[in-house]
Amino acid sequence: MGGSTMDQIVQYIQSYLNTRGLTPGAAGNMFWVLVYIMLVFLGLSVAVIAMNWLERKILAHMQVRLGPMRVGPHGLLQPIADAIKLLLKEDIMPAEADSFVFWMAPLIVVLAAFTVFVVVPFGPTHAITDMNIGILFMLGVSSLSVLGIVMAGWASNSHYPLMGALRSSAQMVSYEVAMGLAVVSAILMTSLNKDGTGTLSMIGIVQAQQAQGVWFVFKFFPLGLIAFFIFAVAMVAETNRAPFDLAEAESELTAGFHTEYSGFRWSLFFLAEYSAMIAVSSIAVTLWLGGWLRPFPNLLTGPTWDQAFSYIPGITFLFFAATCFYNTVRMPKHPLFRIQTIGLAGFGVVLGLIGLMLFISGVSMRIQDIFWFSAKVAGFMYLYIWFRGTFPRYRFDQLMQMGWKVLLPMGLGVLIGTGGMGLRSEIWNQAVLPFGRWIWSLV
Amino acid sequence: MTPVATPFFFYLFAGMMLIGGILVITRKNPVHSALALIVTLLAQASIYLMLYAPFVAGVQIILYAGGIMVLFLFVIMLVSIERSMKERQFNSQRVVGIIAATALGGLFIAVYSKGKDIFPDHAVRMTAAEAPNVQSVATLLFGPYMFAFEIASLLLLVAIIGAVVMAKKRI
Amino acid sequence: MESMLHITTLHYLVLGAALFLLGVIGVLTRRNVVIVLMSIELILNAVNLNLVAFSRMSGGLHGQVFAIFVITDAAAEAAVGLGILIAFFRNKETVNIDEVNLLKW
Amino acid sequence: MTDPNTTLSHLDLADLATHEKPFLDANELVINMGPQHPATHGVLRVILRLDGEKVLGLECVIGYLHRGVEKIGEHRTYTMFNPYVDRMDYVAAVSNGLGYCETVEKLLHVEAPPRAQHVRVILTELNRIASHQLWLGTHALDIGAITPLFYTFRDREEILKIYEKYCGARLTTHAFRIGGLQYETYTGFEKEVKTFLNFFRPKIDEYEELLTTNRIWVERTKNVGAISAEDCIALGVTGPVLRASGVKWDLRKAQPYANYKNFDFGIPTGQNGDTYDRYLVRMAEMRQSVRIIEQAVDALPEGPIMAKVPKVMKPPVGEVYHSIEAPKGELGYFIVSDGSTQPYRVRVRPPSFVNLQALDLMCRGELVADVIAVIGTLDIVLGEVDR
Repeated sequence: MGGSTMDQIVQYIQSYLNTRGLTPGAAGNMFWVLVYIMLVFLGLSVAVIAMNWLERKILAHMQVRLGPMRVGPHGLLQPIADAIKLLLKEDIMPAEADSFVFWMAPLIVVLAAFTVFVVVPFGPTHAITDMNIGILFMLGVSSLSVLGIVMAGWASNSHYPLMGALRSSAQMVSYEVAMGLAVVSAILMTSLNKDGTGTLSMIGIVQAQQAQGVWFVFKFFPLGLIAFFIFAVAMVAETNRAPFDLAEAESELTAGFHTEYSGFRWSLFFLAEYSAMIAVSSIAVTLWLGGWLRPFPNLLTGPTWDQAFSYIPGITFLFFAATCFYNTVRMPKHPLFRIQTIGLAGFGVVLGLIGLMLFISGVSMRIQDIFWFSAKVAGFMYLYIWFRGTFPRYRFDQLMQMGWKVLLPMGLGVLIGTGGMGLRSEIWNQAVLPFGRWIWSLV
Repeated sequence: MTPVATPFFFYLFAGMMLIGGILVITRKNPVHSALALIVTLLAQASIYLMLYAPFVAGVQIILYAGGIMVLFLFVIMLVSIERSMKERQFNSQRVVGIIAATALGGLFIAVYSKGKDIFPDHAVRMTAAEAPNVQSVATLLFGPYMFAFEIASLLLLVAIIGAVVMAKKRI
Repeated sequence: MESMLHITTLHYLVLGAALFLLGVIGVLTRRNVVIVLMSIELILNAVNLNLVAFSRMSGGLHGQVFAIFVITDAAAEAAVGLGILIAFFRNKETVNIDEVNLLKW
Repeated sequence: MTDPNTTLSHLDLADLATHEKPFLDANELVINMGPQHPATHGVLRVILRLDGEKVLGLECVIGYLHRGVEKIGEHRTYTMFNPYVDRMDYVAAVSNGLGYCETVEKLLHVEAPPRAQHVRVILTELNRIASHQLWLGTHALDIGAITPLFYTFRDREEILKIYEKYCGARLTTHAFRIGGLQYETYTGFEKEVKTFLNFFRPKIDEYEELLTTNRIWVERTKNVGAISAEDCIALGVTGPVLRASGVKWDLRKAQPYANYKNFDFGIPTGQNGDTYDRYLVRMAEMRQSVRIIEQAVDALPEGPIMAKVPKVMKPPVGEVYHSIEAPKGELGYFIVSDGSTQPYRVRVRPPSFVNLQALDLMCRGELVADVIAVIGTLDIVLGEVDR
């Protein structure tokens, strides 16, 4: 009996592998759903840690300094040291705070930030699930994080957090409108096929780009580009990052809504901020930059090009490994640096092995989608850091003006323009030509 | 993509909704009430999903939980709630109100127990709702209900203007 | 017990009725305007639940479309209601609904 | 929202009671900014009365850094007091020393030799650049641009290196002595200063590239904290703040001291008196300082560096007021001598303290974020405000 149960379980697990082209959620296979959730969670945590280190290093190099150099070679272990520090720190709760709400707020923010990854498509089958309302779900759940921020600000029972929360909620609610309009114009583009039905499903959107043979950012040039620009601005505002970081404007409100938070709870906010950044970047990548599609999927077709592009992930990792080895050689030749040098070399070896693994044809075919998706998201992450290094901060009224008086009309215009371009033959045949004929008949 | 363990999730979300609803009307602090209402709304969104109405569920989350409730919280923070929290929470007609509500509840029970046979006895029918929900809703919304849709947009415009006129100090 | 495990339309209707009652009790008994407005939201949600359940029962999507209209209406109601609340609070410095009696004869 | 008044002391409550409260406006919010706040440049405490985010009025509470510098002056000899003045405006210590030394020299009726005068001008103008750099970095940081801070600190380091080589100290230099200089310039001083000038000139363009045409920077600073020339004069505001309002008043030209009259330089002015103009004026001042230093280095005369000053200074009975153009405005010293070795009274007219009085006027009707910008643009140093 036990053996047959075992067999059933194994069969259940294997049954998913036979369903080609379905996400585990769509196939309804609980085991693989859990595996995917674990993988996404793990990948996201690694991404946040890497992002933490990269932001410090890149920002530091933009600002003519070195950034973390002490913990591990080139500060590679700094995020881990920070995490340990934050976990060990005292968790302070203000005496007059509303303890339950204070306790709940970071959880809600983190939950909202992580839940959106349920529908993010890292590949045609590499998503936890594919929902009919995918993009709506993403926007909806990410808009829930504003609740956590408001709760945090209110529960702290202090003026600066309250003002930060009010600013933040007003900002997020108003930029959601512009964001939504930009998203709608991209969704409208998905409906430009033979049967005329679009889709809200994240996977469907990427497949529509594949079918139409163009990334939506280049579609109806420059309409797609403008919509993308609106979204790119709104998403920076949505995640409260510079130059829209008024909610946590250090010089004005000390730290905004999380002024009173410390230790682990604070680190939850930090985690949520970074995963929200990754989440909105994923939306942008999915909607406009072709999601998991490699560059030029329609132009450079054929097995040769497929083969060539499948080498790129491996080459990238080998390049990282080579960078590590180069810096290993450049390390100071002092006994005190011996451990760091060995560590850096070890890191390089690990990266190199990953790179070599990616050359195995089976692996490279499976990993490609994820690689291209992550590479595009990484580009957005660099953009975030770049913004932070370059721009001063907007003032609140200017921010609102930008949202309501610039982005919103632009979004409406793009939406109308996209609709008009999509229906241009119908408009020409059914409105302009008859009207012209009518005028002609009058003459 | 059929729902799994329907009874379990139904009772779970129904319980969340009812507990949330009770908390909404009993809490002293409006912020707590608002949070309880959010729990209710999210649980209701899940129930919409079980009823094969994903688009309504999405709208519920994005509009209700993400929009209207933020507005509520915003206003609660603008008005000072300190004083109202110290005051009596229920008004003088509370007894009459509860009696009236109980009578209404009795009416509901009577109607539902008399007429339970007209509802399908077992699990609800599988229907065309399995088809892509968003597209079908859109076809209805921009087809037969076009006029209602436009009226709704007009209503929203009126509401925007009304809210601005009401809340602005000097126009 | 059997009827407990088969979720029928009636279950949803009873849930909706219960939510409706909670909303009615809130509207009738609370003094805080904010909570009264939230109770109205509860009532609207109860109606929505019924609409969607009926739509599921009948197999069409008309109920869902109506639910969307109701949500739109709720948004408009909340905006205007909260606007009135702010105007009221600015004039009287209270959120007590019993003191909204200027038009009372 | 808790009662806003609970955060204030009884002193502030009494003060606030005198303010007229708008009729039935429940939205007034009093918040306390500082003394521990990242944007108040030290220990300034500002009590803001807000309507939403709009500033109805504000009050500065100062004195958290009071050390009694003026009183200390009465118990030290003239020579011993010299290092103390460095501790007032610690980012422009050299200017403070120049003002004090020249005041005492005026009292003693001595004049420093020309070489000393030239070196003084070089060091003081370098100090002006350093002070403006620090202002630029922190001001930009307050407005949210974090990068200029590191650029300015990188370049300010070069100036501090020159100071360190000249007198051994970087910040509180004590570079000058009454009657001249204690140290002859080190070998290669002129060359290093010139190297610095050549290094620094493109750096100003770099700062300007980051900010001057940056849309957000312009939006954040234009028409923010504007103050008219009349108001400036009525409040006694001096320095770049006054010049940005369009008044061409610079003590280096108006009442030439040291040997500024030998140098050719312009006085940059603005028109609107807003934060952006003050930014432009200070940037232009850095360029002018470079010009002055260049001329001074080229014309550096040979000769003694110290005038004949008695070992024990006993100035004649009398009083003297002398002021110089410090980076932040008019820095004046009023010294009363009773003929003994110690001054009878030392009174300092610090530019930061006087300029700070304009904060309330400049911030009314602006938003909270602008208060930060205005505090930054006033370029206050709390060591000087509180003394």
